[in-house]
Amino acid sequence: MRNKGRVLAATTAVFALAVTAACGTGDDTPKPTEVKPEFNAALTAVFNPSDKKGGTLKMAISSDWDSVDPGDTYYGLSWNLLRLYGRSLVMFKPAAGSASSELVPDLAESLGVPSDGGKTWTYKLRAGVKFEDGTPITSKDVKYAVMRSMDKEVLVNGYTYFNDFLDLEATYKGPFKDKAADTKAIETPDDQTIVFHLKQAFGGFDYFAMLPATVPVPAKADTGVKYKEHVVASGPYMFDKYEAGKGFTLKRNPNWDPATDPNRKALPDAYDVKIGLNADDIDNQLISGDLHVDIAGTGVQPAALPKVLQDPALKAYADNPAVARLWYTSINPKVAPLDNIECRKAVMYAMDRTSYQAAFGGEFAGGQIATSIMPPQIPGYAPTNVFPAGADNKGDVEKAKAALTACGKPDGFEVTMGFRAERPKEKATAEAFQQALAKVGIKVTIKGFPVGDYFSLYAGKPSYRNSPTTGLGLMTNGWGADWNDGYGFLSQIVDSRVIRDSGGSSNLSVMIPEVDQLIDQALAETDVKKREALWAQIDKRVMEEAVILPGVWSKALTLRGKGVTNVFVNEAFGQYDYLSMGVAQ
Amino acid sequence: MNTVISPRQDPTKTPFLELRDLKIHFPTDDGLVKSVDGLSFSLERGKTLGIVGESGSGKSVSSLGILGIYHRRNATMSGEIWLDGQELVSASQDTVRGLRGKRMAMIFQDPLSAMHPYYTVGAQIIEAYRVHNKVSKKVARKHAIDLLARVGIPQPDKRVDDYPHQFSGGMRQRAMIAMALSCDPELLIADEPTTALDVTVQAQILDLMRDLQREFNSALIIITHDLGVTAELADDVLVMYGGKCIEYGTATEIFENPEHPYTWGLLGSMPRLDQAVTERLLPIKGTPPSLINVPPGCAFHPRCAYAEQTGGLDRTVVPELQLTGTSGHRVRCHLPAHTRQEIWRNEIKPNLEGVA
Amino acid sequence: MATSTDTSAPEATQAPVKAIEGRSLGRIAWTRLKRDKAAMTGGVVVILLILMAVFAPLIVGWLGHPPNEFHQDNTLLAPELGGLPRGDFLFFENSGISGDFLFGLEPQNGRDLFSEIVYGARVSLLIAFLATLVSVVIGSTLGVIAGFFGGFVDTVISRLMDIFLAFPLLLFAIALVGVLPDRAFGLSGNSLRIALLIFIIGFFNWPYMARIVRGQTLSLREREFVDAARSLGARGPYIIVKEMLPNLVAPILVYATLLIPTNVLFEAALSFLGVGVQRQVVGEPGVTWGGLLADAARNYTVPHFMFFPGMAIFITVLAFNLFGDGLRDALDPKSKR
Amino acid sequence: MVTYIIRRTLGALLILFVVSLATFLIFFGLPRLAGATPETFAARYVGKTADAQTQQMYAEKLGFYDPLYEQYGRWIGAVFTGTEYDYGTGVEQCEAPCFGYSFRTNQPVWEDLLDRLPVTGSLALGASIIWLLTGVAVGVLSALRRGSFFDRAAMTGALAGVSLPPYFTGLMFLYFFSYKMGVTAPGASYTPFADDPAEWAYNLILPWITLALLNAAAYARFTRAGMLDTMGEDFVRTARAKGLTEGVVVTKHGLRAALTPIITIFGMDVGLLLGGAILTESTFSLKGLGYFAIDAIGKQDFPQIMGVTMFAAFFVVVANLIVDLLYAVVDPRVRLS
Repeated sequence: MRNKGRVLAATTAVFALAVTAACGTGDDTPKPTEVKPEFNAALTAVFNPSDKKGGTLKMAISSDWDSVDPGDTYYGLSWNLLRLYGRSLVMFKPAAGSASSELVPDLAESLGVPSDGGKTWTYKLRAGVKFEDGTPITSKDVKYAVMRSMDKEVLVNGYTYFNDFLDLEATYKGPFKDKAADTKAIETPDDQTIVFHLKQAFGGFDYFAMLPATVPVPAKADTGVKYKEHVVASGPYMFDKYEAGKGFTLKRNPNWDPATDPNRKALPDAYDVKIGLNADDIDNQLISGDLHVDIAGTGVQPAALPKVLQDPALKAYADNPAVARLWYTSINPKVAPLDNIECRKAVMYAMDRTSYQAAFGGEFAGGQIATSIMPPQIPGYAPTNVFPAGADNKGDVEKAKAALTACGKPDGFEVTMGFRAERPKEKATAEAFQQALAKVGIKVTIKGFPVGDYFSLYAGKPSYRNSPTTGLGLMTNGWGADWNDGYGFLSQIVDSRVIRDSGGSSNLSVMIPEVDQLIDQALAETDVKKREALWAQIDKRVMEEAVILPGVWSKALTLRGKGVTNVFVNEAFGQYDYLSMGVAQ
Repeated sequence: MNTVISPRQDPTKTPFLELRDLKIHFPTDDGLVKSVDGLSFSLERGKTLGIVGESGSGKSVSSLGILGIYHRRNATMSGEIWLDGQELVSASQDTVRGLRGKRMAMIFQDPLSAMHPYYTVGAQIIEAYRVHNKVSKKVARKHAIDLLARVGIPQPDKRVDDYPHQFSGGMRQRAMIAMALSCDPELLIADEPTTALDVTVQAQILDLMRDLQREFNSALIIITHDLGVTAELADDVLVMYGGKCIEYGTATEIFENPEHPYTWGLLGSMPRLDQAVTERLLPIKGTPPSLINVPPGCAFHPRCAYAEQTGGLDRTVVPELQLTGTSGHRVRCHLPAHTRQEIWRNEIKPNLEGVA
Repeated sequence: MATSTDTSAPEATQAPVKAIEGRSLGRIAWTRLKRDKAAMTGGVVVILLILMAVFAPLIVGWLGHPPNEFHQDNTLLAPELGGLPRGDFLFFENSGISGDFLFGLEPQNGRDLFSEIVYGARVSLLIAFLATLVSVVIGSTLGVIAGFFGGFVDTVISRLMDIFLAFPLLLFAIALVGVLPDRAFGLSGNSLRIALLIFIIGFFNWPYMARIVRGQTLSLREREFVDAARSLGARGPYIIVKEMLPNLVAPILVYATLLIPTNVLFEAALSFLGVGVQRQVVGEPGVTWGGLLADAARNYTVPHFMFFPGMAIFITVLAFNLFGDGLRDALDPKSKR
Repeated sequence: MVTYIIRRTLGALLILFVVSLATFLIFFGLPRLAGATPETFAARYVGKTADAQTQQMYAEKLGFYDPLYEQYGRWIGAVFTGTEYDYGTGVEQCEAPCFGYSFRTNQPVWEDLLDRLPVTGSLALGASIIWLLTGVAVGVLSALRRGSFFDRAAMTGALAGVSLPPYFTGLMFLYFFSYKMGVTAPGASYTPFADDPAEWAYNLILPWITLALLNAAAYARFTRAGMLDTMGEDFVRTARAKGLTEGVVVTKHGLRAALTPIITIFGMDVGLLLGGAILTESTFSLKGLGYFAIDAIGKQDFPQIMGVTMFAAFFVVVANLIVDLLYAVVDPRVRLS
């Protein structure tokens, strides 16, 4: 029955609704009020708002993400999803449009209270919040959660913000090495209060408090890397079944009290998450209504793309959200002749931006042609275009040639470009570079590297990328904001101090002392407006150095599952807000 | 076309087996292979016919033709085969199949390859019996054991469950004979029954076949390249060369008064126990003809030492199989009868018998 | 069975017989081969493919566009469809097939698929031929040694073959290409990659060749002329080179011809899995049919993109198979199947 | 018999040992020669943000500083005697056969492999049944009607079948049956048979047919050749001379003998397939052992690579053994000694 429904629906979307209603899974009976679907209807507003509880929300993804352990995950989709079962101190407001950029207290009563000029941050926990087993959540559970997440030897995935900013003792080992380990960098004067002490002032600490690492973990339930097999819930849902790499189900957490949680609607009775479905199959199931959400949130596959774009009935169920992610190319100033800024400028001018966009799948699936580093949805974004690539964005050959002459290489030069071999879009990008730069005589040799080794061994390792023999002048790269703010987006890719000889850094080409200084300035700045202006200035300064060639600001063509209520895109994640969706009853 | 029948056949009676101008041709990529090209003979029950010739002379093909193993799809057959008043060439395949194994059976050369390696000897005999006799497996098995005993296999109740490869060469041939005899056939064709065996075993098998033929009163055709075997068993002898009969007569006639140079050659290469090896073998020069490119005229002329004496006929005209003498002896040769007889008497015979 | 004539008899002197036997094995084989329409068709296609590879620049200059050139004009590609080519041809929807682009365009970058197919023949055939050569050299050397000397040597080589056949070869090939250094043996970039692919493909196929040659050698070893040579005091190497090798040429030739299509498929599979030759330098097309198919796999809704590279592989492999089968039948009529 | 099995088992273990050693050297030794250090190995498994110190600690934890033979010894020791695994807050006993824990996901490799086995097993089962039945049937009919229109059509088709790369046919199937007609699943999301047999088959039908097509063609050729050989055997002539009906002659005598080598090849093919059908699984994104292997190699997850290679080699070796034992059952002439 289900297959027939799916197949038919996939073929003709017009019939899809009727078929799904007729032979769907039974729990989506006809809706009392039809909401007319429209393209981008969930982009800035809530589509099909509802407060009806019940039903099972069905989600799927084609490949697994790092972990469901809040202390060991670095995927946006995972941060989006884990809010169902975990509560961090602070969260982005689950609201449509730009309202979602606002931080609101979650486990904490209010946003952090800075003292000591921004070096100390204090949070008070809400009263009456309990774990799934009924144990009250205390500030010690939060402290333990942060401490364990800092042990990168066991929980390898994720960020090192706390490691880098907390004023940790030199001898601090972490709870896995030493069960009795403790630090004065985090204090818990009472069960409701938690105090963070930083090495340096940091105005944006609330963003850290938003990180899933602050989701409380009861120390006695912690099983290290195996904790993901049974995460202890603090949110409205708890794990029912968990099968590594295959999926899990969530059911209601009886010890979650809505009175303590103003942000969560908790509409469905259960969530069914399937991992490892075929990506094209997921698209088809979304179209037919067998599935509600593609958790990946990266948009439909190339197979479904033309279908969705051409068919108005299908397109009405699609949104085209922007993701705070930049696909770009690092121009390495340590490799001759790119050590000469004029030669770098030649690359900037010569590159055909439309073919960059095409490589990523065009306007809808790829994104908008980027003219600077920070995506527009980051607060403080100021439109700039330091190196306009001609009127039609297809490259400015005249200016490029002029730059080449200024560089002393009027006939061009040879350069090697690295990319991640398993990523077809980056491969296409590298080929686009070959094409575009050949027009001005720059001969590009492209070289694919394994994804797993790209940053650790090749492009990310200075000794490799800067070597005269193996040097990589151009390197494809991509960066998504950890959160939508200048620091969250820029710090890891423009601060020269994150570059390590051991490799692994995402900053491959930006080494500007002035920028490092500006970053320090921005960090200490507590005034939001001034801080945002500083980040914009940094963006422009890096662009002027011609060490980053921005490609596209990412967009995705995503499908809203049929029979889903209360859908909207959460700008903080650039995905549908998984916390707020419900199932039509 | 005159009928060619056995010298001992009463022309007024219908013979038990009679072939009339049998032709078996195989179309191949390289041309038409005329394996059997107009063969005629007859045979009565209780009598033995020896068909002699080198490999590729068409002797095996003719016997398989009698059994009806060739059919329209892989060969063109013409002529007539009469078995006890029934014509087989024009009969339906199913009719012939019903006769095969039941009224006419065959003993093959090299029993190791002729028996299925995956089935026990017993199973293969039982299968042969049960095709034509609706009996239970148990009865058939007993019959198989009896047969094995009759052909002289010790402990037949045990050996019946052995596989062919577990038998010795002679035993396998006995088992093969047992299989052929399973339905008491009236016509038994043995194709080189002793070639693969060593001399002492050969003699045993030949004795066995003679005994069995007497017992069953069947007509027996022995196909061999070895005139010695024929001498032991046959009443009549038919010599084949290039798909045709070139000499046909009673065994006595063929051995005493052979008239075809090829037959002389065969006699010359016949091993005799009373002569030393180097002396007794007078091999025929050259190789048997290709059945696609049969030499024009007399097929034997390229190898014939007397070809010049035919006045050129040897290369142009195919000689007829003509009666010679009075005892139904027939020869296919351009040489005048008296010349042949003279050569035999004066040149060949002394050479074969004398101590040179 | 009915045609069996004993051709090894030494006294064959008569004229008609001699006429048949006098022809050399090669002549007979050629006569048979000429009659085999399928094999001849295969052979002609093989020759055409080789010509296509050799004269790729000419053909592309005449009928196509430079193989790496992008054609991203909005008149050719539809940005509103995510960069699919405009224009249908027969069942090839969104192919952009036209007189200008015979096989249509690649989605997104608009490269001329015809040119890529033509150039793809170069890599495919080069690797297939040379890898076969490697297999033949290793395989027949070890095969002859194993078959001729027998005993301990044979056991060791046969075991080695067993072990090789137990390996998940594709995995190893992928792994080996993966740890490829930037430059080695004075080669770098694609030349090094091609050399490595030739070596890997050739190296992993030798046991099949060795098995056949070993079997042939074993049976030859028992033949009279080898005994004769040996009784005349000839030594191992002499017998191998002078007596055995001429008799091994036919089977080696046949199986080498049949190994070529296998290697075409192997190379295409590696390229399909993303470890084949890459497009590295502008003007040096590193395009492969398998690589095109891998790209097409992500765009399987535009059939022309997978159809043409797939057919190129198919036709090449089929042509070699037809020719190889015919050659085998011609050289060894007994194995006619 | 018993000594034979023991001897063969020891031989199989030796082969597995050599395969494991070769795998280890290719994935661990070769990169070392190419300049990789313990830290660079570790860098693959720690997060992007890890500093040099973390890399060192991780390299220490995974034992990358130990000499290669020690690392190999540890690996093989774990396979036979199990090992302990420190997951942060405690130690878990990993029972033999322990293939260790993935460096990336920390999942026990053995469990991962057992997880993937049903996927590949389902693929192999369905496909092998299809290709065996169709291949043998077509081969037998072709042999019996040698030279007929059916024979020529079937053999041309079979030659085409073996010349088609499975990823090409797979993609074309996906385009027509899934995308255009919507009658099959797009790619394969595996559903366990026990959960929903219809869904299981629905998802696997295209991979089955793709894989079966290739092999059915090869089997048709084998079977036809085998049948032609056996139908020309003396024992078939004997069977006819007994007066058996043609049906009995063909099936009981001809086919019985012709099937024996087919069974051998079939056993080997299924063994090989159980290690993962890399190309078919990649084409349909079917997450079986082949896909797992490619993924493991791409991510350089050493314990997974070792595990899946050994798994694959194990199936080949076992299939080999079973085939030989089976041969002795089928063919009474074969003695195991």
